[in-house]
Amino acid sequence: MTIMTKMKGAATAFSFAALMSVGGASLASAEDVTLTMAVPDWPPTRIMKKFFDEQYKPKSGNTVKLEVDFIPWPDFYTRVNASLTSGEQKYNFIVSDSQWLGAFVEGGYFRKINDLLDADPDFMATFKTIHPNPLNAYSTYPHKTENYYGFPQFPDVLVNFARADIICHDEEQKNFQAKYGKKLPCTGEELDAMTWDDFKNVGEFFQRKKGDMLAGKPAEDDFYGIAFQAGKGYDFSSMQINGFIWQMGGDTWDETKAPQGQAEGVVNSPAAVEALTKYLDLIQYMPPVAKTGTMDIFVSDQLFREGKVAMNIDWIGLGEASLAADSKVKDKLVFGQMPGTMGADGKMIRWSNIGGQPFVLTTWTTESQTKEAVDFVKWWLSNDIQHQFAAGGGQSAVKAVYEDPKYVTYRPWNRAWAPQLEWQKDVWHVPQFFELLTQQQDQFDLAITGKQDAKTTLDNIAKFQQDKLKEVGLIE
Amino acid sequence: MSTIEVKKITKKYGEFLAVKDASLSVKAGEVVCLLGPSGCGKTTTLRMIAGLERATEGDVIIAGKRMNDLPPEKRDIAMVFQFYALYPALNVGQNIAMPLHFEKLSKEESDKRVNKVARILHLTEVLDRMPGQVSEGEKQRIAVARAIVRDPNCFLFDEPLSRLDVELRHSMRGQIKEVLSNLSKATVIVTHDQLEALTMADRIAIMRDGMIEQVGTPHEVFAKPANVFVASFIGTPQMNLMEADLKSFSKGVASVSLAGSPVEMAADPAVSSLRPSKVMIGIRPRAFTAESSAGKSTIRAQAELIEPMGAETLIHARTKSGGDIRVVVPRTQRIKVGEVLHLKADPKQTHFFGENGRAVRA
Amino acid sequence: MTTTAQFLPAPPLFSPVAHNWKLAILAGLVVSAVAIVLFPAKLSLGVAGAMAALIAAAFTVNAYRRRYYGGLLVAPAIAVLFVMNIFPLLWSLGLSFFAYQSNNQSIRFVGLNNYIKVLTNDIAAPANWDALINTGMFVVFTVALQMITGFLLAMLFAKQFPLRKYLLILVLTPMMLSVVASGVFFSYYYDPTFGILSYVMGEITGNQFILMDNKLGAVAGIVFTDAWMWAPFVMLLVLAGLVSVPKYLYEAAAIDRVSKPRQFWTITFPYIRGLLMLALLFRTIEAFKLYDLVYILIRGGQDTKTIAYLITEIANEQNKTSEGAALSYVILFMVIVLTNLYLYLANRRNKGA
Amino acid sequence: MATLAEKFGLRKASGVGEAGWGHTLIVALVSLIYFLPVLMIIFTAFKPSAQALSVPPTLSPTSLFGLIPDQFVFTPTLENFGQVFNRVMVSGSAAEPTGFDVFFFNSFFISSVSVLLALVIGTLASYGFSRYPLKGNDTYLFIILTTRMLPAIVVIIPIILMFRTVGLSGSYLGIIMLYTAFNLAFTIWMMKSFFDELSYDVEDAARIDGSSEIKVFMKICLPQVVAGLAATFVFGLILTWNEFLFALLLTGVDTRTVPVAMNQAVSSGGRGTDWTLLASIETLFLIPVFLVTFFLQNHLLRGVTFGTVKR
Repeated sequence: MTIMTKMKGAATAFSFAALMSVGGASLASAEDVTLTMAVPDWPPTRIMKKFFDEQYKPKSGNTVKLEVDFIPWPDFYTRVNASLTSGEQKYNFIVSDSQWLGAFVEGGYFRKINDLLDADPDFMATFKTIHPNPLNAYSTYPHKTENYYGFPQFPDVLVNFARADIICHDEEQKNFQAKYGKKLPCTGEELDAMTWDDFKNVGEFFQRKKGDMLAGKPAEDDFYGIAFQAGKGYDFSSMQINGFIWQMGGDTWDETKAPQGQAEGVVNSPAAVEALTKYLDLIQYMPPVAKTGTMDIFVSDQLFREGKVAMNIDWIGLGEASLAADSKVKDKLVFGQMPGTMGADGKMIRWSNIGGQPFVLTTWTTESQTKEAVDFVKWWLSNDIQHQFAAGGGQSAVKAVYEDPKYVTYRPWNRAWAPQLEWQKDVWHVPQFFELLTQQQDQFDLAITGKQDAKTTLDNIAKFQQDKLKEVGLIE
Repeated sequence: MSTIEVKKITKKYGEFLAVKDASLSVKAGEVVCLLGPSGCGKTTTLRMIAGLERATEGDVIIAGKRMNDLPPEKRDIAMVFQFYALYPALNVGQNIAMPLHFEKLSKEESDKRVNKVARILHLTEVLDRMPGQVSEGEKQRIAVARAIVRDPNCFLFDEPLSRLDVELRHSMRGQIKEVLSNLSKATVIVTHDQLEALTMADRIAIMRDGMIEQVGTPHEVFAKPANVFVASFIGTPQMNLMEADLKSFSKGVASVSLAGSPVEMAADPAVSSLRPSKVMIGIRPRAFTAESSAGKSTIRAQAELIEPMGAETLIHARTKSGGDIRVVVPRTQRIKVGEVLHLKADPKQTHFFGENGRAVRA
Repeated sequence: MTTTAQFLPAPPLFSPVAHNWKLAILAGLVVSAVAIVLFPAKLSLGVAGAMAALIAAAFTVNAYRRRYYGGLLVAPAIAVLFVMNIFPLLWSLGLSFFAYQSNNQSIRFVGLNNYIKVLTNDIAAPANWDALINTGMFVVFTVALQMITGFLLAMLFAKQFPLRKYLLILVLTPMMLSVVASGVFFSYYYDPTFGILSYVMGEITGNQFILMDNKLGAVAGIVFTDAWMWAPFVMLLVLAGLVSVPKYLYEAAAIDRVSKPRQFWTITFPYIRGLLMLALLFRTIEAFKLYDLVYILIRGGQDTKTIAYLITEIANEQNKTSEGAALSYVILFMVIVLTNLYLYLANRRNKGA
Repeated sequence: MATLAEKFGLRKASGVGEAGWGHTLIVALVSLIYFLPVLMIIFTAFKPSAQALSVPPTLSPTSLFGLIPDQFVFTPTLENFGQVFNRVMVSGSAAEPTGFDVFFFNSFFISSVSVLLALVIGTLASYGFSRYPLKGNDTYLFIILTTRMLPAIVVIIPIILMFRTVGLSGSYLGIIMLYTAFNLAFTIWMMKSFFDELSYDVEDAARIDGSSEIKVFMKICLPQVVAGLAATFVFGLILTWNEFLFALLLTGVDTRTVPVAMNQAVSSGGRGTDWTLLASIETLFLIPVFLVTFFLQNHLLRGVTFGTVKR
């Protein structure tokens, strides 16, 4: 019975290996350092890898290899989460969503970098050139404390993608003026000046059936004025709704005020209810797929690229696709900031939820790996590389880079970047992030698909957050 | 009237000719056996009568009606299959009652009929069992019971006894014959076992390579085989068929050169039409008598192998020309291996076949 | 059944001879269990591995000494299954009695608390019960639709006809697709703006058609896709049953003038009953695990979350490992009850026949 | 009278259980409708990406001599298949290899080896279960079935941990062993029913003639279940071929399989679904398993028949 013998052998080897190998098989020599990195598979990470391979010269003189595991976006969290929590200890660097920080820092997987910053003034200086909003979102845990973890990989904000050929058409301009007594926004500056009410007007105005006149021609298909994320998946409505709530004077549960800050009374404050109502009111002007609760950032982007929508609020990260060869709108675009809310003082309030991802070091990264990693990060955040990154389609949160006049010339949406950075906020970096998010997304979905009103929705969310956070001691 | 008439039916599978121009008629109350070696087309013929196969050409007439285009269920026939085709999910009683559903009988009437045939075929005890739980013989009787439970135009049997052991076969032959004789229906039985055919049939149709070679009563096919094939197929031990040169024929006596010896033997007058030529002479092993000395009409042969068969003894002997000859003699006649025999054939049981293989008779 | 001579008698349970596999299993389980409770994960895994080796060795020695071919033949499979499936299952079963989050190293024994929590807690339980009802609904609808469709397709292919082989492979193809591809493409077919369904409906009604803006539509969309993919599996099994019916039974039935419906129930059905049961068994087990399509098509919206969906949310996204395990074992218990019921019914029928 | 059917060498329709071209026509219609969603995936693989989402949906690569209105016709291209293996990952750069050649090889290697391994181990085991029943045989069998009843996500953490401890993480051996176990339950249940169907008489006769147990198994039993082996192989292959979760979590960069890598096309290049890319990957990925099924189709039918009449 050869199979039996083999099994026996395997079993023996199994137990032997199990008893003998405790941890670190990955002892790297001083000359050869490999940094293993888990990243989502998309251009910003591909560029990073490309730059590294083509340009990176380690100062230490060691041979440094960056081994990048490109994981498809849809499964990125599942893969990373399983790898981290199972104790696989496979990756030295991980691209993480800002909100995952709490869960993985508390689990002991993400390495705090304060000691590295303190030990290296150069590194600290580089670090401090990052705009405080992204820095807080991507690097601090607990939020807005001086405990640092991550570096921006691809910072991101929401902007307004618009169809110049439609909104600048004379006929449409004339009719809009006649109907609303206001000019239909056409240039980037005019888009910047839009409020949500203007946005709603655009939505109402551009509701065209197949065959109706659209920009001087009969529409080939049903056409809609506006789109933004309103999907149940991941965070594809919270990220938009948070902006509405903050702009209109409401608030989400504020982790920086824990444990005194409450959820109940805050999350479902009248201002928040009003904001959500306003958000829900816009759904009716969006393409019909919104009614199924699957209008995520990719679906709205796809509708926009296929020429079904006049304006779409989406992440800059999806911008490249709208310029790609197969985009039906590639040569008809104008970009502006996401609409805001006019404050009582006549100044625009533009709060928005930050997007993008930091990358972090893991706790099992060895001394020599860490040294090389710091050098690598310093190189990555250097002005030159950040400029190249931006020129290749990335974004930079490094002040000197995005304030450079060249910056806005890299991509048409970059004009919205600097002003928007000032208005970025983030939610919940607490370990309970996923529980809070799932419940909130479920509730928002019920509202978006017309199953319940804004008040009930926020009441349910507030109650759940209050209970949950009380249970774990984040609310007293 | 319960009759079957088959007129020149032919069955082709693509290029392959399974049955060719077969004709047969079965009268009411008559049992006809289709007999032949495997692959001779007898089952195909039966299946064409049943409607399970469509005749490529020719007509099938049952009870005076042309039925070529009717499916089996419209032909009002009963059939017993080689593997019995008992419905495995039904018990014995339900199996037998199956054909009665069509007649929409009341439950009592149906039960009455089932019980009646069960009694006839000694199945009363096993009515509640499943087909998997009864013996081969019982299965066979169930299949018959299912056929006779109603009153069809005719009965068809496909190798009904082939799965039974010798003893059961013997008793079933009798039972089936008895049952059939009380029903007076046209019946066709397909078999490859000549004993079965000889005992059960009123007439036998012998088939080979898709053609019917001879139709006749058991006596006719045995005593007057129409050709070499029938002669060799019917009868055990097999008839001796020997090539011979017909020298001359006069006054009912033929002079032939047979197995290396010149022999004179009495022959049918029709043999005169043959001469002089090569012929085939057929003599059944039991038609020989061993004479004490050589004569004009004896064949010389040397005994090579002795097979005692009980009442008789079968002797394989070698002729002068090297041919093999089978002879059956009574037990009392002791013959030793190596002994020279002088065999004289009974002229009444000597068959002459022409070069075309057909029997030559007046 | 040929019995093989056994040269040695079976040892008593506690006799410490090398071929006493029962003792080895017992000792292995006890030691592993103790190790899992007492030691950290890595070490307990090592102990369990060693125990597995011990059991394997005992099995082999036992089989050789006593010419016990059954054990010898089964051992490799059992070993692989034990290491790769049963051991992890027992591990997660163990975890379901602890308070444990995979992203948090603390672990605490809580007995049945997780089970009580997932079934009665006022935050978690309503969602769980809701998902349980949804799962039941999907099991009934998808399995029923698969069985019916698969059955009808099989009836079509039961006969011999020209080109049968080529047409059959077309119908079998859906089950060869990856769930991701078919799910994503069905979301395209159902899409109100781009999809073919909406286009066809639009040509009739003049409006874009939104299939999944209500629960009925969402469920229909999911059930249709799942049934489309897996009806061929049922078809293949049923077809196998249909072609295995001896032809002479139908011939006998034709001659006995048995009506078509009666032919079906008395001849055909008994032959495909076992296969239908097998198809039902495997499809039911799979239907209880329905997750991918619910996620891809509607992200669990329109009240379509299933238990498998919740388990993924709880155990994967939220890392509440032990709660997820507890919920899984509730499901496992239900599946076991249901499949045993199937098998019991199947066996009873078979014995009756 | 040679009909068309006879010309094609097909048997003329007659009797029970056979049907003619009329039946073919009906079945062809049903089959094509059933196949349509697959066909549309395959067609999408041939569409230029700008036409992938056109409204109305394009349904045909040709207008069939003007039979199909132009709005439903797309311009077929083979470009997408090239994109599967080489494409531009970073805008402005040259096309680079995507690694799909490796992913295809991995899928092929891992699936076939693990299914074959499961077939060997499972066949031995099922023969044991069938011929030398253990005490509590049915219980063992049911426990084996139970391993298929839980969502995979539940057992994943212990498995990852175990793999890391023994260093199987990301290796071929690890995922192959796991898939072997994954296939065993089904293999054992299928193969046992095949062995149960065999008549014991022949085996006993062989034993009386002095054959060893190994010879009985190899020379008497195995040849009789060839069809069953083929059927089990095909079913196992279809299930393993498309397995996703274990592959996602337990394969590394070098051992990743196509179903995992396929999600590149669901969210790729900073956009949502790349329809033509996804369709081309799926189309290419379908071919091997389609061909295997097609060539083993007769076995599949016969095998299943033979094995499962009796449970």
